[in-house]
Amino acid sequence: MQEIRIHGRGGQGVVTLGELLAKSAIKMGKEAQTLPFFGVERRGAAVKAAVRIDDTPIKVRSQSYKPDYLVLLHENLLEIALAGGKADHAEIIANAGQPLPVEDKQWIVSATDIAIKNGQVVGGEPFVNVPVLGAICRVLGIPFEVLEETLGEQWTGAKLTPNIATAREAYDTVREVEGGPQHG
Amino acid sequence: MQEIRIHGRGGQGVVTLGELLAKSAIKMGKEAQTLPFFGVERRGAAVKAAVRIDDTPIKVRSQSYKPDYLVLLHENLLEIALAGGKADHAEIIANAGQPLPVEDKQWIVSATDIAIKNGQVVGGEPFVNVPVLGAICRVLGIPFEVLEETLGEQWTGAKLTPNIATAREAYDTVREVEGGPQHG
Amino acid sequence: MKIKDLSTLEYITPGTGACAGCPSTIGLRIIGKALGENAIGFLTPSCAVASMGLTPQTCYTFPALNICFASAGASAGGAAMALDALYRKGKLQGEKPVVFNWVGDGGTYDIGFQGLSGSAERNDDYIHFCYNNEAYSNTGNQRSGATPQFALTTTSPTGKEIGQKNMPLLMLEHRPPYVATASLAYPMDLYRKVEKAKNITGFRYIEIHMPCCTSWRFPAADTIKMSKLAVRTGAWLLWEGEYGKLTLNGVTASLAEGRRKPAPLENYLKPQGRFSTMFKSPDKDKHLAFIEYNIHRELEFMAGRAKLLK
Amino acid sequence: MKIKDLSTLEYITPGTGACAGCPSTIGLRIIGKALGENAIGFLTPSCAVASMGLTPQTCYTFPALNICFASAGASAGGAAMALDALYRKGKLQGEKPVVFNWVGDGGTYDIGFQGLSGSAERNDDYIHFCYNNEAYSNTGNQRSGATPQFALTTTSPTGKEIGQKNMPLLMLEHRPPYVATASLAYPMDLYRKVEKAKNITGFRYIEIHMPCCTSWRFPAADTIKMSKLAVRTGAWLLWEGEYGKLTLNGVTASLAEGRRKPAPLENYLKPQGRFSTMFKSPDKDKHLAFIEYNIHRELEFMAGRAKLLK
Amino acid sequence: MSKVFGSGNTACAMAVKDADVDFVAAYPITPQTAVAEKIAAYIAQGIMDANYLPVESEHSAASAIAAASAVGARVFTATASQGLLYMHEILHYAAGGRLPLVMANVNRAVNMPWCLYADHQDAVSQRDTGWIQLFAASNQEIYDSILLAFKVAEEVQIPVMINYDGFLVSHSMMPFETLDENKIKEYLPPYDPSWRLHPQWGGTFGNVTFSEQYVPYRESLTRDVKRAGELIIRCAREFEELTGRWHGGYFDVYRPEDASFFLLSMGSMGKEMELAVDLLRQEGIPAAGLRLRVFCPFPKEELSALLPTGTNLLVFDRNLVYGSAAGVLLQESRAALYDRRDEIRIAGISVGLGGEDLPASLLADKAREMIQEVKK
Amino acid sequence: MSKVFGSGNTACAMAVKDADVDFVAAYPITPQTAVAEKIAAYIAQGIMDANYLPVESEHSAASAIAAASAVGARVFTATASQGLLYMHEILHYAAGGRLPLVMANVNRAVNMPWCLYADHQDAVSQRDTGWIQLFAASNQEIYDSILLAFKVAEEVQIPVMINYDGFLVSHSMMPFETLDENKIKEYLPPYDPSWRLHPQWGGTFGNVTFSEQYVPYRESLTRDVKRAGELIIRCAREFEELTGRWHGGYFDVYRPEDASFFLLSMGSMGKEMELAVDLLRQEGIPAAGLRLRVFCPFPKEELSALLPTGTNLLVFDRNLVYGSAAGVLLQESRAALYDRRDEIRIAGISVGLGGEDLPASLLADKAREMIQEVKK
Amino acid sequence: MDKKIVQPISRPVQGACGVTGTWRSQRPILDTSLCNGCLICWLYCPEAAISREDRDIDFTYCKGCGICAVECGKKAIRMVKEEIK
Amino acid sequence: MDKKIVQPISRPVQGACGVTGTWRSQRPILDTSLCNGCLICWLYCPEAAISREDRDIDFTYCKGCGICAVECGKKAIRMVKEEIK
Ligand SMILES: Cc1ncc(C[n+]2csc(CCOP(=O)(O)OP(=O)(O)O)c2C)c(N)n1
Ligand SMILES: Cc1ncc(C[n+]2csc(CCOP(=O)(O)OP(=O)(O)O)c2C)c(N)n1
Ligand code: SF4
Ligand code: SF4
Ligand code: SF4
Ligand code: SF4
Ligand code: SF4
Ligand code: SF4
Ligand SMILES: [Mg+2]
Ligand SMILES: [Mg+2]
Repeated sequence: MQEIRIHGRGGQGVVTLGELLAKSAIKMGKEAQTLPFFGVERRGAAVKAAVRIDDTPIKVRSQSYKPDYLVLLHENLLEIALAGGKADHAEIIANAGQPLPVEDKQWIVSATDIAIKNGQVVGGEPFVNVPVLGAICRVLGIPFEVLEETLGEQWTGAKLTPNIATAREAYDTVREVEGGPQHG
Repeated sequence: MQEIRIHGRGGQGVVTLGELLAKSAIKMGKEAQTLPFFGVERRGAAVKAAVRIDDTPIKVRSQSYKPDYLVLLHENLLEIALAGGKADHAEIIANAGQPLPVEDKQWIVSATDIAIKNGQVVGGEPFVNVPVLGAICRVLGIPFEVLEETLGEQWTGAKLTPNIATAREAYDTVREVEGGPQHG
Repeated sequence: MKIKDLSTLEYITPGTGACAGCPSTIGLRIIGKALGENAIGFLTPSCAVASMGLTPQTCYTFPALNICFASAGASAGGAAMALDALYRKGKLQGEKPVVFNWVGDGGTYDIGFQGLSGSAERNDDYIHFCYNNEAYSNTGNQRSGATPQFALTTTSPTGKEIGQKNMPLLMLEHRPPYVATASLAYPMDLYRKVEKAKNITGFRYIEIHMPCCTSWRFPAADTIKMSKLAVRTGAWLLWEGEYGKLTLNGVTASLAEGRRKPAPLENYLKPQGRFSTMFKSPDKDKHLAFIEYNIHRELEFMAGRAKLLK
Repeated sequence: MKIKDLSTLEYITPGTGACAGCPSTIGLRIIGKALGENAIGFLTPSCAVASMGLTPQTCYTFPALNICFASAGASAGGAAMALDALYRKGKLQGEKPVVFNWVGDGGTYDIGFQGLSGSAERNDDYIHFCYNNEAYSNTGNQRSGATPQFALTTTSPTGKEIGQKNMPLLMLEHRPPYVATASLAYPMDLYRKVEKAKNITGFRYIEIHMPCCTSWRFPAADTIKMSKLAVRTGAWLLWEGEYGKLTLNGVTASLAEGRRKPAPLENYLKPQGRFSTMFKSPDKDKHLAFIEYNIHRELEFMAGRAKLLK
Repeated sequence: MSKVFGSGNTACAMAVKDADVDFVAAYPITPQTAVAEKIAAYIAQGIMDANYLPVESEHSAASAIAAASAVGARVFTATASQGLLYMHEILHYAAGGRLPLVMANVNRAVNMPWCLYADHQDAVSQRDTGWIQLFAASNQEIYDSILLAFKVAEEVQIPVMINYDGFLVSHSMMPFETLDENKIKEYLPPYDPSWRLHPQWGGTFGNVTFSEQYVPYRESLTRDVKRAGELIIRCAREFEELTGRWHGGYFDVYRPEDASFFLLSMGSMGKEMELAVDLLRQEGIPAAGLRLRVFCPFPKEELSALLPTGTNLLVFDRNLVYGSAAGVLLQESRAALYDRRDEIRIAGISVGLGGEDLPASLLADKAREMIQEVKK
Repeated sequence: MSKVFGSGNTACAMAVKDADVDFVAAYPITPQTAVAEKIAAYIAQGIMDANYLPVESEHSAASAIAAASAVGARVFTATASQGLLYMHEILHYAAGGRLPLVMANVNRAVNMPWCLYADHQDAVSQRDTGWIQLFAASNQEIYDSILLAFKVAEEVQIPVMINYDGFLVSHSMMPFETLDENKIKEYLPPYDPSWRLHPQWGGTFGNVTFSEQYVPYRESLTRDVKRAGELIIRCAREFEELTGRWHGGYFDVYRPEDASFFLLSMGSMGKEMELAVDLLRQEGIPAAGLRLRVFCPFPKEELSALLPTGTNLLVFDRNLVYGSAAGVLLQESRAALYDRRDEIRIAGISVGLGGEDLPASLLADKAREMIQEVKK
Repeated sequence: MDKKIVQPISRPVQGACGVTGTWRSQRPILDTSLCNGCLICWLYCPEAAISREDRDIDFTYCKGCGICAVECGKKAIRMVKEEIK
Repeated sequence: MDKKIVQPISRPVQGACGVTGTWRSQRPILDTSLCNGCLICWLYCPEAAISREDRDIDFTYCKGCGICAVECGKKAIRMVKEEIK
């Protein structure tokens, strides 16, 4: 089983990200489950959700303590995310411009820039969840066509195009990096 | 244990009658209990209550099926009263001008006349419960002084006098009679 | 329309459990003639339920459900909406029945108010009848939100400190399709209002004043007489309103316009045992004057209110 | 009284759980300055509770009890009466605290209405604040009795079919000692009303209009701007009433007297995402005109109502 | 101490008056109404110094006294049947909030259909709310239990419900003795809560929790409910010392000597059961009566301790566990006695629903049937 | 039949849509809200032909659907926690009145203090109301159970509550399959009540009774609650024949082969328990899982039948019987198994209150502790 | 499964609450010669005990409230003390 | 019996719901030279994050709602994009 825990802030579409990731996995013949965020989601407050992907029906109903992947919709959520626990072997996938100051295996993508570049900004907030989803799919080995199909079920027409564009760009540009310098 | 079941109509003061009887018994060093009427007491509708008198604390909490005395606030309640059951040896004490058409041992008193004569009428309804109480006390061997004391706790001054008068008159005039002719 | 033209349909059968002289059964008989056979009723715990007979017997001829005390608004609203769905979907055929509540002042002013207010806001499709005997009569005369000031009840043993709420006005200010007050003393006015309400869709409220000989303590024979006095003194006002537009009716209109002098208040209050303490009080005159003042103030207010929202 | 003269007392501490731009915490801050330190509050489930912190931490500095959703009227009424007994019997000494509710429109218009109506009828001794954000915001924006017509909520997904109930008017018609409406846009008017209410005994009701950026969908920065527009368009009316005597205040009075022209309604409604469907509808103009007509009708009505019961 | 002849409802109202209650909120319902009426009358007569709120529903009655308790007042309400059911949300609330409400519940059947007469379905369906529940069978026991209820509730800060059967006890008049003011003062100290909703105490009450915060409150509640059971016994003993009056501990036990059939029941039936025991003993059947006085917390260990090895428990329930032919006491008893190594046979039935009258002869008949059953 | 990936609340709402429900009344409460919202949306979109009443409280939601059911409509509501408690009076009413309401209850802790997360105190404290209660642990099971609930409720005319854990299931997205309209028609016939509140049927409903009249209604109710249990199994079998989908009968039994420790639980915990069983089996502990699906009527005989002589029952309760350290399932199990001649040892604990997370490792730890206990 | 569900349904009958004529302590007596057939008494009888056709009173159920006597504008009904039934 | 009852009482603290400054995506910047001290911003800040004395903003808790900037009649506060904290 693969367990992915996503950290973001209220308004960033964390739950939708989890849903789209799970749907993409299902399209690949997998079983999947998303775990909810517990609490009242205020814009700007830290929120999280988890996704589980497996080959057989998923029985787990408890929370995610040792995810295989930690996803950050913004690099400044690193501390909160680590505090929530992870597997020793966990990899981090982050919306970040530069390596995170931890030793874990990590993948970064400039999702904010990608969103802004593609005009995916509402009320001053760039839509980073779709590009980050693109990055996750790449890391998990989900073919882009599958992701494209998922996105096509969620949005249509003029709304779909920029989402595919940002997902694509992130899919293509996410890169594995060495852990950055640790803070004192 | 002595069990007395009283039958009357809503508005006639059946519950008060039971209470005053029980209190009089208690004054004689007895234990006593009244049993409530079950239901909504509409003026004119048939109602009933029971009194239990004993030498030791009373444990019975069930209804009165085989009372030792059946009391009727009006002779026209005979049928209803009999339908409610009574002990084989039961005696009947009734507000009636003439013997009741049953074979049971019976006591009658003209409580209505007594009430009217003493001006104990409100809204066209003569207060027959106090004279009937007088009759019961006589039959049960409760001295009139005891009853007088009970009445004195219930009413005072101008309200008390006619009540004592009607009770007294009934106490003195209640008489045992032979069962009257049976209806076809 | 005259009394002679009224339908022979009876909502009750003789041999009810109500007190002799009960206004509730009279009210049911009159509204039944207007509502007709294709109606279903909801009843909350009250004299109307306590006196309808022991299962499996009933003295009511209309189909009725005995519901919980706080449920009138939601239950009637739900039933009406469900019937609408059943007829629309073809699961029931024919003419959709009229839904109505027959509920006391306790079930209307107090424990049932929330549901009714919700219904009025949503414009649920039924007629709520409040039969207002100004007390919890069934449980033996406790104070309700409809009990008038100074009236004795077992929970206002020295007389109620404060006046009743003006429930019909509150319903009117919800601005539903129809709100009316009525009196047994003016049966054809009541009948007309029920007929009118019956032909309107949405939330309708009709409150009928119900002098109750038992709780108020007056002779049973005077039930209708007390009803009349309530209207003629101005203690009970007759009016109707649609979407908040108010019209005073009959005697009330005459009183408001000064075409008629109110009947002396004492005639109405004195025979009621529930005011005996007030009448014995050294402040009797002050209290009477205060009641009179309030009646006058309210009448004037309603007359003014009738000029708004034309 | 000027802003500068307001007390430094704060009912909240920084770091609340409310959305950025939340009107509720602003409201609490203002009323706190008027109520002062000797007050106890009752809170029903709502944003105000969800955002006050996890036990054992709170961002509210006043003593408060979180009660059940339908309980506001009875709980505050009971507490006030109990305090009265405790001080009378000498079980507590000093000055009796002021009792108040801080309750949303859901807890006021809907599930809490009955308790409040009962309190008003009995004249229970507390101040009920309704912070009216016109929706069940805490559960994610469902319709309430205060949601205006055409507004989208998750339970009125095509726009609410029917307008809100006029809750402040309904409370006024209970004729309690004090009823007022207020707006965050006129903080000193709000402050004055709270101070006034504080010095009255009996049932007092103050409803504060609370544009909620999250449920209404407008930028958080515009909370006060929307408050102002609501008053200036006439969509929200400012007034106060004592024992049913009504006085229009400030901008509302000017609008009613024609001394001021209402602000264009679109300025108020257009920025609110909850009206997006209406603005996209082919009937947009009809709907807007209808809202405008209703605003006008209500303003006229309230102006007329203010002339009654002088 | 004065001797009174009055109804169960009167006994209840007088105890409330004598307990120096500060605040009462109540709503009328048959057969409780007289309690609300009498308290209103005492206050009007000036013989009781309390405030009374004539609320518009039972949900409000419970909400009002819960809030009044939070500000530190001694509070009371009374209800029955539908009224109790309508309070259910607040019952949970008050127990969770550790508010020592005291309530009389005059047991009455629940609808549908409407029925005004005694059964225990109303009370037993509150068994999972965290309230302490006592059942009284005589007017004296009602009076004494109300005083005890305040003492227990306030010491452990858990609400207490005193149950007694509608009409059978509530409307039946019996003699009872009250307690003098000074003795009551000795027995029942003023309520001194650990916290009050008041500016002097400060703080907000009942904020949102995650399980980390929530669980400790539940754990302390369930622990203290258990403690409350022990406290009831201690307080009953104290009361006995003070007055000589004793109605039993967890159980009122009747003729346990050499008994092999223990007839378990609650409420008025439990008193009548003594007559049934007498009838059975006359026939040579070694019967005993166990009238349960403390329904919540259910006295598991104490029940077990009362039953010698090889005896039989016959349970009479005035309620139903739906899906079975018996009720809650049977279920609780079977659960309680599961761990007995030696065998105790148990049989149970549901009787007396909707006020079905239960004379001793009928109870004895039912006992005989159950004896056949357990002998099988 | 179409495959959906959605939350438990979505599964619930879709089943209601597919079941040809006529009338819905609901009031929002976390974590149920999405059910109310989605049904409102389906109706607005025209994909569901029903009327929806957005009531002002849960007492009203229940009152509205009860009346709607009386006129013959197929009805539904959903709630949670405080909402369920607030309906308590109407729950009794509907069961007594034999009105086949169907309700989803999204399990959440009850106050005080406030807590939004899963536990079963809300549902278990309704066990004495006469409702049938099912517990579902997956979104597929929710969808399927809602269809089954209508079939059972309407056939036996007793209301049915479907429970599932707040957030853990209500907000967790999982794949599930819906059922085609024609198959649903085959499975679920139109509601054909024995009586309707309607002029065509006539009569008044629920008049006052004395015990003579009252008792027969109670007796038939308790009998039919029992029948309903059997009916659930029959209907689940029928559903399996139609769809191949089977979630278990009274219990969902996991790895019972040669088991000597049976781990009993309800709701989402019961699914996670399978992983705990796997963990224990890996250690050589012969554990099995019993996920209770039918809480009311509690399947006494069936539980007994599942437990061979000499085995042990370990009960995990997500609720409390106050005064004890465990909950209702332990109590019901002990009561149910009292008559077993051979010995079954039982232990129980209360866990997961207020949403306390219950990973398999923790469940296995608790199981090991209980195994020590029963071995003593 | 047999679909017979026991529900508390009541059917209308005369005398659902008994022979309420026994409640009477006063008895209305109609003087047909004074009656103008206005039907006020019929409309107001709380027991529906007065015949619409001929104002005949059903003494099986008439409770003797006296409303008919008070309301009859023609004074065609008077109340007399009820003799033993 | 020990009288310690465990009750869910909460005490006021700053940051009861966390360091809400992290929620901010925009940051209010005060230009003191433009400020006339009218205190509108102080009164309207939903977080009580503006000092009454000097309008100093407590960025630990300011959520960046922007109300202060909109309501300041002097335009003494402007919102800028929040840089990484
Ligand atoms: C929840 C609940 N509370 C209380 C009662 C008791 N009760 C039954 S009838 C009644 C009074 C009804 O008063 P109202 O509605 O005015 O009708 P009336 O008795 O005056 O006809 C009361 C309090 C009840 N049945 N249910
Ligand atoms: C009895 C009950 N029903 C439902 C809820 C769920 N609930 C909690 S807050 C809320 C909405 C509150 O709305 P409102 O009073 O307007 O306050 P707001 O959320 O808008 O601040 C609801 C429905 C509850 N807590 N209790
Ligand atoms: S108490 Fe009043 S309303 Fe009730 S039955 Fe008697 S007369 Fe009618
Ligand atoms: S939803 Fe509205 S009322 Fe609730 S916290 Fe957010 S802004 Fe405030
Ligand atoms: S009211 Fe008088 S006149 Fe009119 S029909 Fe009756 S008896 Fe005849
Ligand atoms: S006395 Fe009353 S009950 Fe009898 S006929 Fe006249 S109105 Fe009817
Ligand atoms: S609102 Fe503007 S001018 Fe007024 S105090 Fe604040 S910053 Fe200064
Ligand atoms: S941006 Fe908002 S929270 Fe920050 S200081 Fe300004 S008003 Fe306060
Ligand atoms: Mg009434
Ligand atoms: Mg709101």
